[in-house]
This record gives sequence, C-alpha cells and structure tokens, in this order.
Amino acid sequence: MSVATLASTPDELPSIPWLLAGLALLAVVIVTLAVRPQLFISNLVGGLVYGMILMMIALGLSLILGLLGVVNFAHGALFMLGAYGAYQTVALFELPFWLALVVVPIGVGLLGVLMEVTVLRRLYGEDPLIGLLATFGVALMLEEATRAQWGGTPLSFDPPAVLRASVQVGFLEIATTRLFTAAVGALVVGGLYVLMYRTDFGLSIRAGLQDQQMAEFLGIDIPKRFTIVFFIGAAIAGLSGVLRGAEVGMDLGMGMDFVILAFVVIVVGGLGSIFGSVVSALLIGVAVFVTPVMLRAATTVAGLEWLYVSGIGGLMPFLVMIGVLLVRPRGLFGEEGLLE
Amino acid sequence: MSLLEVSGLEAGYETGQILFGIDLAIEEGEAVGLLGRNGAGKTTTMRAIMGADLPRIIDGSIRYRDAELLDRKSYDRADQGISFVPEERQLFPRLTVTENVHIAASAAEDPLPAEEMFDLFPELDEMRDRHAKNMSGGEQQMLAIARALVSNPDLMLLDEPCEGLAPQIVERLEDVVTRINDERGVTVLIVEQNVATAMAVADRHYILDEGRIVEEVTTDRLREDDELRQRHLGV
Amino acid sequence: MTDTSSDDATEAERVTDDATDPASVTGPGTDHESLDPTEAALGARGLTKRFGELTAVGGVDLAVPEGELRAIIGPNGAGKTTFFNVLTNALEPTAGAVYLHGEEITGTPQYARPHDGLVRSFQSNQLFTEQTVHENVRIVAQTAEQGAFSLDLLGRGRDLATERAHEVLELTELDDLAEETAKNLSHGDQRRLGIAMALATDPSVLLLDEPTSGLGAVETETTADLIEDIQSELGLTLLLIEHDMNIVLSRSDRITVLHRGEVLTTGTPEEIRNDDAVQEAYLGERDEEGSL
Amino acid sequence: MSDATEPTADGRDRLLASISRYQVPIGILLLVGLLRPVIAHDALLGSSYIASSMLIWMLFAAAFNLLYGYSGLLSFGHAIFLGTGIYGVAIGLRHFDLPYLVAAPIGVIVAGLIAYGIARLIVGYGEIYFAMLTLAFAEAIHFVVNADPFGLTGGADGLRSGTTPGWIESFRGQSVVQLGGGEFDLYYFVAIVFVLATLALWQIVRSPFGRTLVAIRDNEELARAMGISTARYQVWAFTLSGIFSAIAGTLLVIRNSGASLENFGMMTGAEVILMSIFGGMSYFFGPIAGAFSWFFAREYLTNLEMVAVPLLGTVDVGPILGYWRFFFGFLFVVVIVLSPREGLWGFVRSIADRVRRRLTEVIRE
Repeated sequence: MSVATLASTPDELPSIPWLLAGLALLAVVIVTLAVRPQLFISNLVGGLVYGMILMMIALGLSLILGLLGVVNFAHGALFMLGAYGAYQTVALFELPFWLALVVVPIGVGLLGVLMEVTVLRRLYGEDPLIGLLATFGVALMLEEATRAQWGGTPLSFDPPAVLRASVQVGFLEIATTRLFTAAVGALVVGGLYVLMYRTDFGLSIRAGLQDQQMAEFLGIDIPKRFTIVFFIGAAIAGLSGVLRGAEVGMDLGMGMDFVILAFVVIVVGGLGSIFGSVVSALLIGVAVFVTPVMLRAATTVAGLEWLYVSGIGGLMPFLVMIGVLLVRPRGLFGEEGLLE
Repeated sequence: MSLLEVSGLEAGYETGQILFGIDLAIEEGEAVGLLGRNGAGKTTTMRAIMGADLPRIIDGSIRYRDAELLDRKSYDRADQGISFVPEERQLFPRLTVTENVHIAASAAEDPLPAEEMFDLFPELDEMRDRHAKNMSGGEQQMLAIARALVSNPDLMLLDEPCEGLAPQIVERLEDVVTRINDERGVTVLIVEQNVATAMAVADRHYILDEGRIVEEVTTDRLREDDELRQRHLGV
Repeated sequence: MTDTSSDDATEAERVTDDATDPASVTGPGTDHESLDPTEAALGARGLTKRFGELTAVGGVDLAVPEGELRAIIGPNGAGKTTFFNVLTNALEPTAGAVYLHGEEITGTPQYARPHDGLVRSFQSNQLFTEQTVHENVRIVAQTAEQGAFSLDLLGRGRDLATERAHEVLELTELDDLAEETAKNLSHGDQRRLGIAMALATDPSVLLLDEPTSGLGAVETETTADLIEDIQSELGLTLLLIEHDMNIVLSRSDRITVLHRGEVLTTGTPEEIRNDDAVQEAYLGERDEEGSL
Repeated sequence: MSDATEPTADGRDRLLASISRYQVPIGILLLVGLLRPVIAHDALLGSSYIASSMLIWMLFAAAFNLLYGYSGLLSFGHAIFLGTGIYGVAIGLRHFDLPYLVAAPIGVIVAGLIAYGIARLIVGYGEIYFAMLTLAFAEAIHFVVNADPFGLTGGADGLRSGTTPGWIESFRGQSVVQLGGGEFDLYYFVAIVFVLATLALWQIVRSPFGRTLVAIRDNEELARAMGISTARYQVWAFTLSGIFSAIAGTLLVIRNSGASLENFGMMTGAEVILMSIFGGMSYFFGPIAGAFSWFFAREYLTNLEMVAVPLLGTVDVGPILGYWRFFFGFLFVVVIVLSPREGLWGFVRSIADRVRRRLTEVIRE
C-alpha cells in the first residue's frame, strides 16, 4: 500500500475535492468578513493568542516527549500550578504581577525537576506507557493538592493596569493582555529555537534525542542535560499558566484540558517537529475561535440557521486531528518512525 | 602499568551471560586486535569497556591508567580519553557532518581542530552540511572515525569499522587507523570479523571464543598458522 | 485479497521500472542462477531496499528451487537480514518483486506470508517470553489452522493446535521442556524454540537467520543436524543465513554470496570455495602488499 | 500430573486440578456471595449501600483490563463506552419509551460500533499515540454530549427523570427490583449480570483469541512474522472491551438513577485506570481488587473523622482524608514505579504463596 505512496510525488497538484474545499473555505471567510468583519478579526486575534498558549505548552510537552520518550501528563498540572501560583502571588500576597511572571515559572520549573528526579528517572528505558501512567498519577496528586490549597471553585486575579487596558489597532480594539501573551509566546519560541539550534547545549540535546547512548559515549552527561530540559519545559508551562491566569482566570480542570489539547497539537503538527507544533497550535487556536463565527455567518446568509452547532469551537481541535490523521497519519510535518 | 587492563570480566544480557572471564591488557601506544566468531562476545567486551547500559556487568574489573572504570558512567570514561567507534557506527542521523564532529569536540577537554579531520578525510570536507543519514556506508564510517578522533583520545575502541565496505575503502580505513596509531600515538583496540584488516592494523591479537580469551597471538603467528585461524575464526 | 495484492504488484513493478532496471543492477555473478524466479520455490527479482541514500539491498535476483538448502553468506552489513526482512515484508521493499511457487506475493502484508507457506526465524531470540514452550508453539499452530485472524472465543480450534504443537515439539526435541516458561530456557533451547515456532506454521519455504549464532561448537553441529533432518523429513525449501563456514560449506546445496547488498555470486560449495572474488570480498585472504 | 499411582491421590489431584482450573469462576461466585454481607459488617463499612456500585465498577475495571492487561493497549477513553451504555439506556427510556431490555442492548451495540470505529482509526499507531488518541476521542465525545445534540443528552444537566425502568422501586436510597410479584434488592440483579459478564470475559481471556492477544502483547513483531494479523486482534480487543464496559454502564444507569455528564468525563476514564493498575493488571482479579480498594478507601476514609495516634492523642483527620484521592494517587505512583504490572493483587498473591509454602512445610513436619 505504501508502495503506492512512494510512487506519488510530493509536489503533486491538489486534487479536485481539495480545491473545492479550499474554495468553499475561502468563500465562507469572505462572507464572514462581509457580514461581521469586526467579530471575525477580533476572534482571529483571540485565536492566535489562544494558539500561542497552546504552542508554549505543546513545545514543553514535545521537548520532554522527544527526549525521554514520555508523554508528561503532569505537564498540564504544571501549567495549572503556574496560574494558581500567580493567583497566590498577586491576589493573596499582594505582590506585583511582574514578580509572579518571573518567580512562578522558576518555582514550577523546580517542581518539575523534583518530579523528574524522584519519579521519571526511575522509569528511563521502561515501557513508555509506564512513564505516561506515572506522570498521570502525579498529575492527579497535583490536582488534588491544588484543590486542598485553593479550593475547587474557579478563581481569578486582577492583572496590572497596563494589561487591563486595550490598544486601538485600526478599527479594532485589542486587549493588551492578549498582545502581551502573543509577545511572550513569540519570545519563547524564538528563544527555544536559538537554544536548540544555535548553541552547543542545543546540539547536545538534539544528539541525545537521536541516540542517547552514543551521546554519552562522546562524553556528554545526558541525564544532567535532561534535567535541565525538564526544568525549561516545566518553566514554560508555568509561564503560560501565569499568562492564561491573567487573561481568563483558573480552575482545576484547566491542566487536563490543556495537556490533551497540547497533545492534539503535537499529533497534528507531527511528532518531533518544533515548526509543526507552532503551525498546528496557531491553526488549532484560530480554528477554535473563528469556526463558530464563520459557521454562524454562513448559516445566517444561507438561511440555514438550524445548521449552526453551538459549541463547535471546542470540538475543532479534535475534528482537525481526526481529519489530519486520516489524510496524513504522521501529522503535518512528522518524520517517519519517530517514537513508535 | 598497562593503559587498559581487563580482568575476570563477566557480563551478559537479560537473555544470558555472554562473557565468562575476559582477561586482557593493552600497553600505551599499542594496536591490539580482538578476534573471534560471531557471538563470541567481541562487541559485548567493547561495550562493557565503554560502559554502555547493556551488557550488565556480573563480575571482574576494568582498570584504565590504574583506576577502576566499572563504577563510572560512560561519559566519565569518555572524559578520561577513551573514544569509541561502535558497530553500526551510531552517527546522529539528523545532524550534519559538521555537527557530528563538532558535538564530539565540544564535549572534549582538549579537542583537535575539526579542520584536521577534514584534512584527514577530504571526502567529508565536500559534504559538511549533509545529514549523516544521507551518506554512504563508507562515508559514514569515516565520519564515525573522525568523530571519535576529534576528541583527541588516548585510547580508541573500534568495533568492526570495515564491515560491509568496499575493498578500496577498507584499505583507506586501515591506513588511517594505522596512522592514528603510529603518528599520533593513540592506543587502538580493534574488533574485526575481517582477519586481514585486523592483521593490517594490529600487532597483537586476542582470540575470543564463547566468552573467553582462548588465544593471544602476534600478527605473524596468526598469518602463518592456518590451523589456528581455521579452528577459532572459521577462515 | 487477491485483488489488492495484484494491484500492489503492478504498482511495485512500475516503481521498479522507474527506479532501477533490474537487469542492469544485478551483479556479475548472477548468471549462476539459471532458474527463472517465477519458476522457483522462492524467487526474487530486482529486490531493493533503501534507507534514505543507503542501499541495504540493491537489486537482488534469487531463485531457489524446490527442496534446496541454500545458504546466504556475506560479511556483516552485507544486507542479509535486511534481505530476509524484505522477502517477508517485515520491511517494505523499495523496488522489486518476490515470488513464492511461481506466484507473485510482493504486496501482501507480512502476516499473510506464513499462510502462503513462507516463514522466517529471527537472528536474536524472539519469543513470547512469558508463556510456556508449548504455548509458544501452540499459538503459532493455531494461527496456521485458523488463519491470520479468528475470533475463536469458545476454543474450538484448541485441540487440533495442541496436537500439532506436540508434534512440532517432538520433531525439534523440545517435548521435555514443553511446560517451561520460554524466558527461562537456555540460549540454545531458545534458538531451537524459534525454529519450532517457524515449523508450526507448516511452511513450504523456511528462512533461518543465523540459527547457530551464540551457540558453542557442539551445539552448532547438533542444530545443523536438526535442520538437515527437518528439511529431509518435511521436504522443505530452506534459505539459511549462516556465519559458520564449516556448516555452510558442508551442508548447503548451493551458496549465494551477498556483498554490500548485491549478489556477488551463487554456486555450489566447491565453486564458492574456489571463487577468487569471494575469497577477496568475504574471506579476506588477499595479498598482504595491497593492504599495508 | 496424570500418571499418579494411587487412585485416592489421583482423585484428590484431579479435584485440586479442577479447582485450580476453575479458580476464576469459583472466585467470582464467592465474591458475589460474600461482598455484600462482608462490607456490611460493623468492622468494615457497616453498610451494604455501595456493594452494587462496587460490582459495577469491578466489571468496568475487568473490561478495561481485557484491553490493557491482556493486549497491552492503554485507553484513557473508556468513559466513552461506560457513558454510551448509560446514555443508551437513559435516552431509550426517556425519549423513546423503550423497555430496558431493548434500550440496554442498543446502548451496548452502539458502544461496540463506536469502539470498532475508533480502533480501526488509531490501532496502527504506537502505544503512547494510541493512549493519547483515545483520550482525545473521549474529550471530543464529552464535548458532543455536553452540547446536547437534538435535545437528546440534556447537556450539562444529564438525564434524570424518566430514566428508571418501571420494575425498579427506589426508596431511601435503596433500589429494589420488582419482578412477578416478588421483589429483591438491586444488588442481586447486578450480581447476576456481573457473574455472566465476568465469566464471559474470563472465557475470552482463556480462549485461543485471548491467548493470541497475550502473545501479541509479548512480542508484536514476532506475532506478525508468525502469521497473526495483529491489528485486527487489537481492534477486536478494543471492541470487546468497549462492549463489556457498556454493559457495566447499563447497570450503572439504574444504580445512579440516571445519566450525568461526568460519566463521559475525563475523570471516569482516569479512575478505571487507577483502579485497574493499582489492583494489578497482570491478573484477572487484579482490577477487581483495585475497584474494591478504591471504593472501600473512599467510603472508609471519608467517614473517618478522628484517629487515635499514640503519644499525640486523637487527631482530627477528617479534613486531610477528604483529599483521599491525593493519597490514592501517591500509592498509585508508588505501585507504578516499583512493580507496574503486579499491583495489590500481585502483592496479596505473593503473601498467599508464602503462607501456603510455610503451611505445607509445617504439615510435612
């Protein structure tokens, strides 16, 4: 069967159904722009920001996945702790948000290191499912501990005044939290890229990803580097938690919700591809926010309002994933044979 | 004092013990061959010296410059000046030639200039930005040797560096290894299925059978004694 | 099933044409193979496997007549195991075709091969480690009886398979160990169990990947005897990857030498022993001047 | 074993052999008979209230373990099937006035179809992929149920009224089955289904099909080389596991008097994993023991207010034990790190083995 796939060339022209689907999508976008321009654009921005958060979580998750072969289920819990940590700092200790922005990710990163050293280290080389289950147990413990400490009801805190304002861009008003989140997200991606592709440290990590034993034969202390990477991944999760908490608040379910979404992002983008994760996170973020608007506009214009499905936005990541899996089993930019 | 001294080494995998007491000693500056049939335990010995996760060590000792290596991690062993060209080469497939060399240099205390490697293997110079997975077997082997050499080691372990390569490339590699040993004074321990290569590179050989050293011979004796070769090596 | 496989076959042939002309790839020694692959018990034409730029198996032609014991030799890394992998479709060939008793089976899935009569053993001990020796063989026998998939929840096929498993264990002299857990067997017994499991599929063509690796001299001979006995008793066609030259030269009907993924030559043990190219490429007995 | 010399010894051996051969059915019957009276004892919970919930979750866990324990595939999405069983009955009774005996099989069949479809789509991926993809599907289906399509599922409110079959009478939290004039506790209805379903699961596990699953789990590559169509076996393992999970769901809907959204929730799928692995996935009774300890711990610990600690006097532990999940999670992680496949049941068995060995020694002397 894949003999046939081998024969097909990548620069093949898109087939008729794909062309039609693309044209239909374009038509819907135009209709939506005509009917509700402001809502469309503002949801587009909202989607991109949401995508940035997804992207940061997914990057940390995929870094650890690639390195240790473990889907770190507790990654979502670390994200959640970032948000609650910010709440503790800002609302309870009444310290500045900017302090939380620096201190909380470091604290979450250290917690991640603790987890790596006490639990995950014992599971290197084991069946990857065991690592998945162990981190899953840790995630539940963290969640329960959070419930004990901060209670089960959703919380929020007031971000500093700068972030409560909004900026006028053309006819559009964008909340500064969103701009700030987008900026931080871009910085994180850029920083990770530089670290991974422009430094010796990153080179050794990439080598360790491809052949850990050989990297150690060359004199590289891979376990130590893994711990550092774990810190970085956990800290990024904590940072995104702080940002998310500032924008929309926090609850106990956010950890699990986002770790699942981050995994969907990785699957759609293709395992092991930083670029793939970035693209798919933004794609999914936009899909979540924009689809309802487009669907509403299209059904209104066509007079088929019964076709409108409420809550379609939240379903989009999964629809995108199923679609991608059916068409490109390895994700958009996945490499063959990685982690299977 | 030998540079490397292995005594009573017993090791194995989950499926069973492979080594049943290996004793060997290598002096500084020597080039020594480790020969034997398939499954005799040659690769297992090499991996044990290098401190790989597997095999499990059951008993014995590995002393390097008179210090015990067994309780050291493999990256510590590399730091002490041991480098390894494993069977199957184990290049980093999605790193470029330059990166493969650079990573070894960056991990070493006193590396050789990468340019020297490219002088040694002009073929590699022409494909600096190529990913290792896209190279031919011979080019990969050159890169594996360059990667091991760039860290400026005192002891170099080579596990079947010539397997599956064309005769003229085998000759190139034999020549390079000989020069590394003669000109740079790097001590060499080489595992070879190809007895001719082992004889071309090394002066002295240990012959392994069923996890034990059964014979220690000079190259001359090995060349002359057909019966010996036939008995232990099947050639 | 037949429909899809023939589709795949044509697809594969087209790839072959695009990629390499089989006639031009084949090495100089291939005229030793007088039989057409489609008329052999097991045949291959232009079989190729590439990993990226690396050609592990490059356009191999092969035709093993019914009932022959054919040895495949070659230095490490010559592509012998990869060749087995593409023959059994554990790895999908990049190009080329595989024939079994005259029928092309190139595109059929890996699990379908044993049901067609082509089965292989593994170089390292691959077993269902947690189960008993008997259970290991019985599961394979049951698969042979019931097909690649069977939702047999009531155990109707169990007795037949049990009987067959006993027969195979007797044949391979493992019956005393039938209730032992596979992972507790000695290395040699594990190797034998691997062969027993392959036999339980009731094959017509058996591929053995270094059945004596890791065995001592005595065990090696016993295993070789066993293989010969089994072959004559069951009338199998046998393809054997083997490092031990004594065994190869004394037991095989003909020998195919692989070198860097290509067939260097094929011939009787006598011919191979006297072939200079083989001596140079494989046995390494060449002039000392050239190498020093 | 078969060539015993003395006829009496032969008879005893045969009895022992058949006991060991049928220890699972015997165990199941013992379990069903003893569970209710034992936990009602004052030294334990002092109430039989949760006995039927325990049985239902035991069935769910055993069904889950058909997949993970015997085929090595981990599913985070088994809430899908439990939930489909629950909602199948609830929707059938409430919206279509179907009798329970029609609605329940429909729910089970639908769950089987969903399982088959999902498995076909994802069974070829690696283990981690598979696990995470089941979770993604569970989230997606949770989402759909929450959206209340066509007013069928009741969204976040779930379905309560009109979902109890007519032959169930509930008062003061006890459910009673009324059948042909007589009446008996719901526990016995659940027990009958439980026995039938677990016996069927046991038969699956020991059938040629089940043995092949274990072989695939052991060595997938070898299985394929020996002619086993591994993907199809795994698809069917997933489907059967889904079907039996749905059977548990058709019971749970009666026990809980209705369907709630959280039946499809992430935590439902998570709990069955925790129970099964904590109990010990290598054994048929492992997950069953795990479900028992989960419910027992929950009831026992949350009812515990004061604990007498030597030197410290009584300590008010109520507030801490309210977060019993934290401690269960901790124990779970310990089990995973120490012996991922053995669990509680493996521990119990090793102790039992030691006692038996000690006893035979004593008897011999």
